[in-house]
Amino acid sequence: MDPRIYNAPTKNTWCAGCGDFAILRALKLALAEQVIAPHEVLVVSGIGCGSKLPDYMNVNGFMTIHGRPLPVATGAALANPELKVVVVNGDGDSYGIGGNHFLHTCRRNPNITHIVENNQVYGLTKGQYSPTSDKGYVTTTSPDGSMEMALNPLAVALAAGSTFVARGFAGDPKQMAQLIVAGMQHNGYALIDVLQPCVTFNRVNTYDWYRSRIYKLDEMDETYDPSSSEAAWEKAHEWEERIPTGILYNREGIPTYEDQVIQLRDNSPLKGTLSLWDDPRPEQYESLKEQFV
Amino acid sequence: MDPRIYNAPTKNTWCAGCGDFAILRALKLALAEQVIAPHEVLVVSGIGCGSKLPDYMNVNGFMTIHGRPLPVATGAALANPELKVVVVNGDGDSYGIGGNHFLHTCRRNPNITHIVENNQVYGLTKGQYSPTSDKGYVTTTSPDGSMEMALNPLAVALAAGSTFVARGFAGDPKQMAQLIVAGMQHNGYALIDVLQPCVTFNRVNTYDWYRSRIYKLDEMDETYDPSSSEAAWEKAHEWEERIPTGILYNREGIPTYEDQVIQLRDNSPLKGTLSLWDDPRPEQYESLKEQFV
Amino acid sequence: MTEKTVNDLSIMIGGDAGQGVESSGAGFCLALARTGLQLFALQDYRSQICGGHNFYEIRISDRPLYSHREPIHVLIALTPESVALHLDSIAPGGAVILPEKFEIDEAPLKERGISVDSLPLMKIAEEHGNRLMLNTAALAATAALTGFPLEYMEQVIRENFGKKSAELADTNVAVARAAHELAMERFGEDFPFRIEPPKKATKRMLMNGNEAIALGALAGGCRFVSAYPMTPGTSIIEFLSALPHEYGVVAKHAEDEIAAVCMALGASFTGARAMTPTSGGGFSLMVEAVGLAGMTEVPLVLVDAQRGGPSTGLPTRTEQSDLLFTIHASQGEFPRIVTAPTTIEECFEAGWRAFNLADKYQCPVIIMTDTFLASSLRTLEMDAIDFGRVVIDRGATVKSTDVDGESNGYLRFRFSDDGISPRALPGRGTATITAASDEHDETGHITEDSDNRVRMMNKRMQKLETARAEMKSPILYGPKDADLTLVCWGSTFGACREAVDEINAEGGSSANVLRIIDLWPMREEEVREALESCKRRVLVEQNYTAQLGKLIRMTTGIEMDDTLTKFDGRPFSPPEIKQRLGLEAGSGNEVGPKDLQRADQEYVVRRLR
Amino acid sequence: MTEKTVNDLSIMIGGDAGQGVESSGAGFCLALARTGLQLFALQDYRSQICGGHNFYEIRISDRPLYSHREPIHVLIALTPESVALHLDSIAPGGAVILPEKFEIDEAPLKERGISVDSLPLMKIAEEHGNRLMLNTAALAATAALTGFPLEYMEQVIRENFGKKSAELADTNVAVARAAHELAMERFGEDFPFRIEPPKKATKRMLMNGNEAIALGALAGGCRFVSAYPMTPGTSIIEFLSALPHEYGVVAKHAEDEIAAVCMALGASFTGARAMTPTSGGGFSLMVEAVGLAGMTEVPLVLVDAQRGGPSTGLPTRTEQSDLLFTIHASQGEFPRIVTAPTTIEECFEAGWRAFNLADKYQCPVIIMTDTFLASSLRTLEMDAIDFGRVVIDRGATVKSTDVDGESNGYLRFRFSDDGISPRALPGRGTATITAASDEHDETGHITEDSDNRVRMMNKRMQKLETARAEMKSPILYGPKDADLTLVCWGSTFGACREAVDEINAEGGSSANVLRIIDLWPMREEEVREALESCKRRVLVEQNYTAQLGKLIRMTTGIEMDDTLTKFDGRPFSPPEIKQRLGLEAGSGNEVGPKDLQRADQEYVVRRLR
Ligand SMILES: Cc1ncc(C[n+]2csc(CCOP(=O)(O)OP(=O)(O)O)c2C)c(N)n1
Ligand SMILES: Cc1ncc(C[n+]2csc(CCOP(=O)(O)OP(=O)(O)O)c2C)c(N)n1
Ligand code: SF4
Ligand code: SF4
Ligand SMILES: [Mg+2]
Ligand SMILES: [Mg+2]
Repeated sequence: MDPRIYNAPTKNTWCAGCGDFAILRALKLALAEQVIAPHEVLVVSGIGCGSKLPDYMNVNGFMTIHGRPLPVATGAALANPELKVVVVNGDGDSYGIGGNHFLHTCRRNPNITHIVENNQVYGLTKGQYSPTSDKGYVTTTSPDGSMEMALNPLAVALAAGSTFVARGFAGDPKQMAQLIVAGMQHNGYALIDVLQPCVTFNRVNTYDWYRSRIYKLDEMDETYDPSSSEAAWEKAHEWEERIPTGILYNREGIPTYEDQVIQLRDNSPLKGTLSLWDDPRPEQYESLKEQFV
Repeated sequence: MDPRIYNAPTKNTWCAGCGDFAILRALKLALAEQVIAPHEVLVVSGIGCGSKLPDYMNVNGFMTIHGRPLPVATGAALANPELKVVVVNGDGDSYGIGGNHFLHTCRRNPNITHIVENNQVYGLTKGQYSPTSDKGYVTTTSPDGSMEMALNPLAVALAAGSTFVARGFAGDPKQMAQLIVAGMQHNGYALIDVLQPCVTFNRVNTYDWYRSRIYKLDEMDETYDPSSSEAAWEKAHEWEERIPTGILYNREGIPTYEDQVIQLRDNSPLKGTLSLWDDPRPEQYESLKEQFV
Repeated sequence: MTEKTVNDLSIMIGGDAGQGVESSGAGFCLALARTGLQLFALQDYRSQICGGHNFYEIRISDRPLYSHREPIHVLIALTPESVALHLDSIAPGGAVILPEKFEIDEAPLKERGISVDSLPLMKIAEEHGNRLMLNTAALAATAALTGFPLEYMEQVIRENFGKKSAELADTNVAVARAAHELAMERFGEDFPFRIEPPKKATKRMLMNGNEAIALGALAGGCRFVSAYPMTPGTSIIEFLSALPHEYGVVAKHAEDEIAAVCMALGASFTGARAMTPTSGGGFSLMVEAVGLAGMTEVPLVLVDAQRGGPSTGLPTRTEQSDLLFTIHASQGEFPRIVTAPTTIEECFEAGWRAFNLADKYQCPVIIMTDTFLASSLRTLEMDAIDFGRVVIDRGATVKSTDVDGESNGYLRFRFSDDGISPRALPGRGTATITAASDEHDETGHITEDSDNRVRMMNKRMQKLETARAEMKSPILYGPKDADLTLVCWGSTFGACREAVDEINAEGGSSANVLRIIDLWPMREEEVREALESCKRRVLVEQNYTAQLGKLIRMTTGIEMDDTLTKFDGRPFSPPEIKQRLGLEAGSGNEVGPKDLQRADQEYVVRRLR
Repeated sequence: MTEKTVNDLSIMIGGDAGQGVESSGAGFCLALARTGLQLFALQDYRSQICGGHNFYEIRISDRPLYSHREPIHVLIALTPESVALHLDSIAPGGAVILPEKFEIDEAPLKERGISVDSLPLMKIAEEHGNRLMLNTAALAATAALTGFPLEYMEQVIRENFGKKSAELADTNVAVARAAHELAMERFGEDFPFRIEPPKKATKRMLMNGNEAIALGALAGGCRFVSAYPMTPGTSIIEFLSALPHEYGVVAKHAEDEIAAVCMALGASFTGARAMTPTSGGGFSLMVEAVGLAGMTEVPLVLVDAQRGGPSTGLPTRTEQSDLLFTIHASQGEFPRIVTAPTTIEECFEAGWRAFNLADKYQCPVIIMTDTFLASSLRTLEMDAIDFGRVVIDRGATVKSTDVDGESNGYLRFRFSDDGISPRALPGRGTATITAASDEHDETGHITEDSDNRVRMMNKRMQKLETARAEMKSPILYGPKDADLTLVCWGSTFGACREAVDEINAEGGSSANVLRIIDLWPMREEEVREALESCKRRVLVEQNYTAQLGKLIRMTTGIEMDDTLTKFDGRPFSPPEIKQRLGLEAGSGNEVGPKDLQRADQEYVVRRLR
């Protein structure tokens, strides 16, 4: 499929050089490769620079509120399991204000691919530190350097039971596209944390900073076994000197949340609702009254 | 100190046999052992059966709202670092609705001891499943069994950077008291997750269920090294057959959040405020006007 | 005492939490209702699982009941505390049944002609079964006292316990029989308040407001419900979770209320009819997402089952104190609909109607109830829940691929005179749908353009005017011209209705009730007209600040003449309303003074502030 | 054109986000202010970091200014888009400066006597420095055009850039000089709108509302601030975070707004003066904790810097649409205080006064501002920020160990006539303090007792009445008897004030402004009296539903005669108010019609609904 089918007529407002461009491109490539039509996919985002991504695409898009795309996407995925649901949001949105949903989505395992635009900073609000900012990072709200240990999203995802954990880099849209394809093919929740340079506010974690540290897991060690949670745990903790990219963890065979919902087996809430539209069938409820007699 | 000093005249409303009684007792023992006067400690809780604990004690107590005791306690600890701050709340309060604060408190490392009354169920609302309910657990909101992987609070705490992670059991108040003392002596955030049978709503995870599985880490393996995060990660994942209690992880030497706040070095917001009371000293601000000229 | 009162009495069973007061009370209700008697039953409990006084109050009659009411005629006191607490609520000639000898001061009771009988019920329970069956014994004794045939009770016992084991049912029946026998011996047929099953047993349901909302929602096509447990909202998701799988209702207990409302919103975005029930504290957490639904025009049904506030407040008690909050909740301005059913029948209607309103006006719809309405049981005629009456109207939801061919892309937020834009669903046709919480243009894409902003605000807000046309008019109950009009909303209607009926029956002055069901947008002109023609307007509200009064004044300028408020978490009862209006009845149903007017409670009839 | 207007003009610099429009505009302001000129400066930007049109507007005068105002006299258009967007706002005789040749249609400008000059400013910037210095060049050219001496600009450039490197400062100065020289050659002294530094340079500050609130809070003893970034509230925590450590202010950027408000609450519980600033969306998330503060009587100061809603809305734009929300936010009923400063001076006062109110009434205090007030700069007299005037009153906070000896334990929630209970702090004496979000007794322990409930509600709510006595009365600006009274709150006062001054100066009809600063509890009687004596009451609000009007009607029953609302996110300006009142000035400051009344914007003067 031609990825241009996903182009929208809107004007992009990201800063020149922003890592988000590559993420947008990678998502289009990944969808095209899977031959998914624009109306078959729903991209849900929150609020932030990166969360504007759906505005720049021709797909079903829902730009929600700050920190809440995961539960909105979960509702959509449960109501219409035929939609391919992708969440795209920033590190603040995902791990800061949205942290609780992140935690519980990992263990819930809905069929959602979650791409985090992790620029280690709050872009849209002009440069405050984020949960993933490296300790000591100086911003307007951390003039003496941030004092919290940076959140390790991959480690938390593993601890919380995520069945697919990957890391991409905005300097490599091809690899990112592959990760997105793998995430979407994965049955269950897939986290793809993307190192995304913010050229305007993050003068520390730049393209060069990342480039000098990253390596591709699968290239470095062909025997790396992404089904091993121990290996993934270890890799998730590499950061200061060497930063692995690729699929750290991929465990198939675990049922998704949707798989377990008996009501979804040959139906979906959406279908139920749509059929009622023409055919309310009141008599089906009549017997329920007996439990009150 | 005589632990009866912490007794309150209020009437306790927990069900006979509830594990919360032992937690209350353990906390009193731990405070007495440390010779902490009632007015020196602040116990913050949320909402739930277990969160009523401060109502049953003679200490400074703040029963806040569901899921929020950690940030309330953090504010108190930052404003008056002299207070010994303890948080006591249920598993739903702590890991369900309060999950985001849990995640960020771990990496923030304030000087707070956090005791979770983990009965793997929502007690006060009459028995719905909680984040720590074992998968398949049947309740009114999970008639087909809960479909989410149970949250592993110890693993998440480790992943999120907690510097002290322990597990207690409500059948053993002595050990629990020791854990609380250790947690309070620890410089930084200390999580003590307590297996707390709910005799009314949790008919699966009973005293016997726990008793037949738990073992004490330090008794089992005298060489167990709680400063090793790998060891702790491994132990945190033991559950179905064998459940370790004791201190899984204890890493000293990491500065607390308070340690790093320069403004707190020879001052505290509280002291500042109290001194202003008598002596507002307006002239100290005068020079600030120059930055606007 | 020779004169007997038949089928006009209230029975209360009081004890400690954990003594099974509620479940046995509910069982007794079922036994009574099956005979064709009409009931109103109320439970009262504290926010604690064990310990603490609980009671269950059953009012019994031949005619339909709309409220609980004092006095009570039989008090089954499983604890001495029960006697002390309800002493003043017992009618002269009534009875107190004690399950063993308690140390209580019987003099004040005897003085008022109340009999106090301790029967060895605990002994009977232990002999024939076990201590837990005490409440069975007590209710069987009550049946004997009041002349209610034991057979109905036995049937319910067999049903309820038979599910678990036949043996359990047998022992319970044995306990009941023994207690009944003993009590028959003791009481004979002397007791003046009698229960007589009607000749013909009309089949009726026993239902509470939450169940009615859940049934209405189900019949209205609700297929997705997400919630975080919160009393008294929880039982809605619990009921829907327990439905047979065939109904296809997906129920999700979420990690918190923010997730709950967002999941419902996401499900609704795809086209499913979705709901999220909660109580005030949970609603507080949903506020931001309510604004998201307003801005992105996603239909969303919420239930706020109010309880005693502020904050955690009185978690198991009743109050109507969230009205102005729900109407104004969330930053900025957007249309929403707030409706408050006043009866269980109206709860059912609200359950399905809310989805039609949400779909037609593409906005949040909030159903407001309270602990009293949500959890009190009433006997309902079988056709009060009429699934055939349920209408499913999805408004401007576009069914198929109608919009696929639209040039320039599909305009999800197309400007229109009534403010409503045809809504296509994602994934159902080839059109793609974009929605944003930022201000957006007709396609849904973000824009800060000033002209577009003004037009979009006008479009969205116009929906409120369009909706106003189909909002319910205020309803007057009682004679058209009356000396006194009680103005109310929500559950207080039941007590107002009975109070007014009695006032009118007693002659002297006349009264009626004006109730407003659709509170936002309100039929302001009609409310104004209705109120302007009233002689004396008295607001009756279960809150402190008289919120409906404020709302009426804000929208119509009209001020009430008097205000009756109550905010101790206990529901209004008809005698209390009459007493506070200075219109006590001269009937035999008099009550002790302390029950209605405690000196220190300062239930002043206040001017509206 | 020979007649010159001196020191009465507006300059606008417009360009793309990322072109440094704001920082250079602010630098130019500083240069102007230092000469003793009075300024009002406004920035306008979109919710995006790069791309998209931005502008900075500076109004310059000899006398104090309270609003921005159209028309503008000089437009520095860094992009062609800037010309297109502001075409209609330029005064006849004004000038447009272009930094290179743009493809624009100059005819409509020329028609209205506006000169359009493209100077090779980009070339100059590149030759003497680099492209980023274009705005320096443009402002230097503007200085030349208007006769403003370059030396003041140079000084500011040296200060601003000198911090980074002396070389950078030098190049910028070189760019400025070259541009100035070129422009002097081109323009000479022909331009009719001149800037002349006053003879005596009065020292003044340039400050915005957020800075004033932060300074007020600091002087008022605020030592703890927690927040989650949200425009336009963020700069308050940023300002306090940047203070030298000696001030001892602990500032915590939290994981979300729920944590932020809870941290402030926890800090305040221990006795620290604590604040949490946010905007409407963040406030939505704080709602539940606001109720917690209300119930547990913990002093808490919040700032809601409103922006365009609903939901994410217009994140960088101004609106006053949270009023009824903040007054009614959270389930249940409890006292709170809502105050909305109308000027930057009042922001300073609100900053410290809020803490006194919070301590005295032991309740949440919400300061409401909006984007316009929070971020517009104005020149302030040095004594407008008077730290000596700041009072610290901790109310009934008990200082020492006064309560240690209390028998029966310390009664944190002691019943009292005014509703206020002496508040001891945990850990400061030997008394232990208990607080609960559940209903509680005087000791703070949980109880569901009915009598206690009623007394506690009365006690808490009484605080609102006690507080009302010290709330600010409504303030009338202008002549006492006037044909027309503008009624407003918050930042719209600035534009109303100037509009009224002009109407009165022009003769014909007379006008005044009634502003209400303390909105909850309101001095209702005084508001009623003030309004009753008005001839024609016109509400001016920056929202859709006229919320102050609703509030006034709710509390006083009074309805406005007319309502001017505006909800496109752009602030009211004095000419717009006059124009919409049908009172356009006949002065030289006329503006094009499109700027004030766009046909499709439907700025109808509506009856209040
Ligand atoms: C409830 C709420 N709080 C705060 C904000 C303000 N806000 C908008 S985006 C943002 C953070 C952006 O950071 P991130 O999610 O990392 O996205 P980025 O801009 O870096 O891509 C914040 C705090 C908001 N919109 N809503
Ligand atoms: C915002 C909010 N949502 C829901 C509730 C209702 N609620 C009270 S306690 C509770 C859960 C209790 O579970 P847990 O925290 O595990 O404590 P436990 O009762 O088991 O000790 C809930 C959901 C509430 N009080 N506030
Ligand atoms: S501010 Fe940073 S994250 Fe935002 S668009 Fe610019 S470069 Fe990208
Ligand atoms: S319900 Fe469970 S947790 Fe609550 S008091 Fe009873 S036993 Fe304890
Ligand atoms: Mg970011
Ligand atoms: Mg629990």
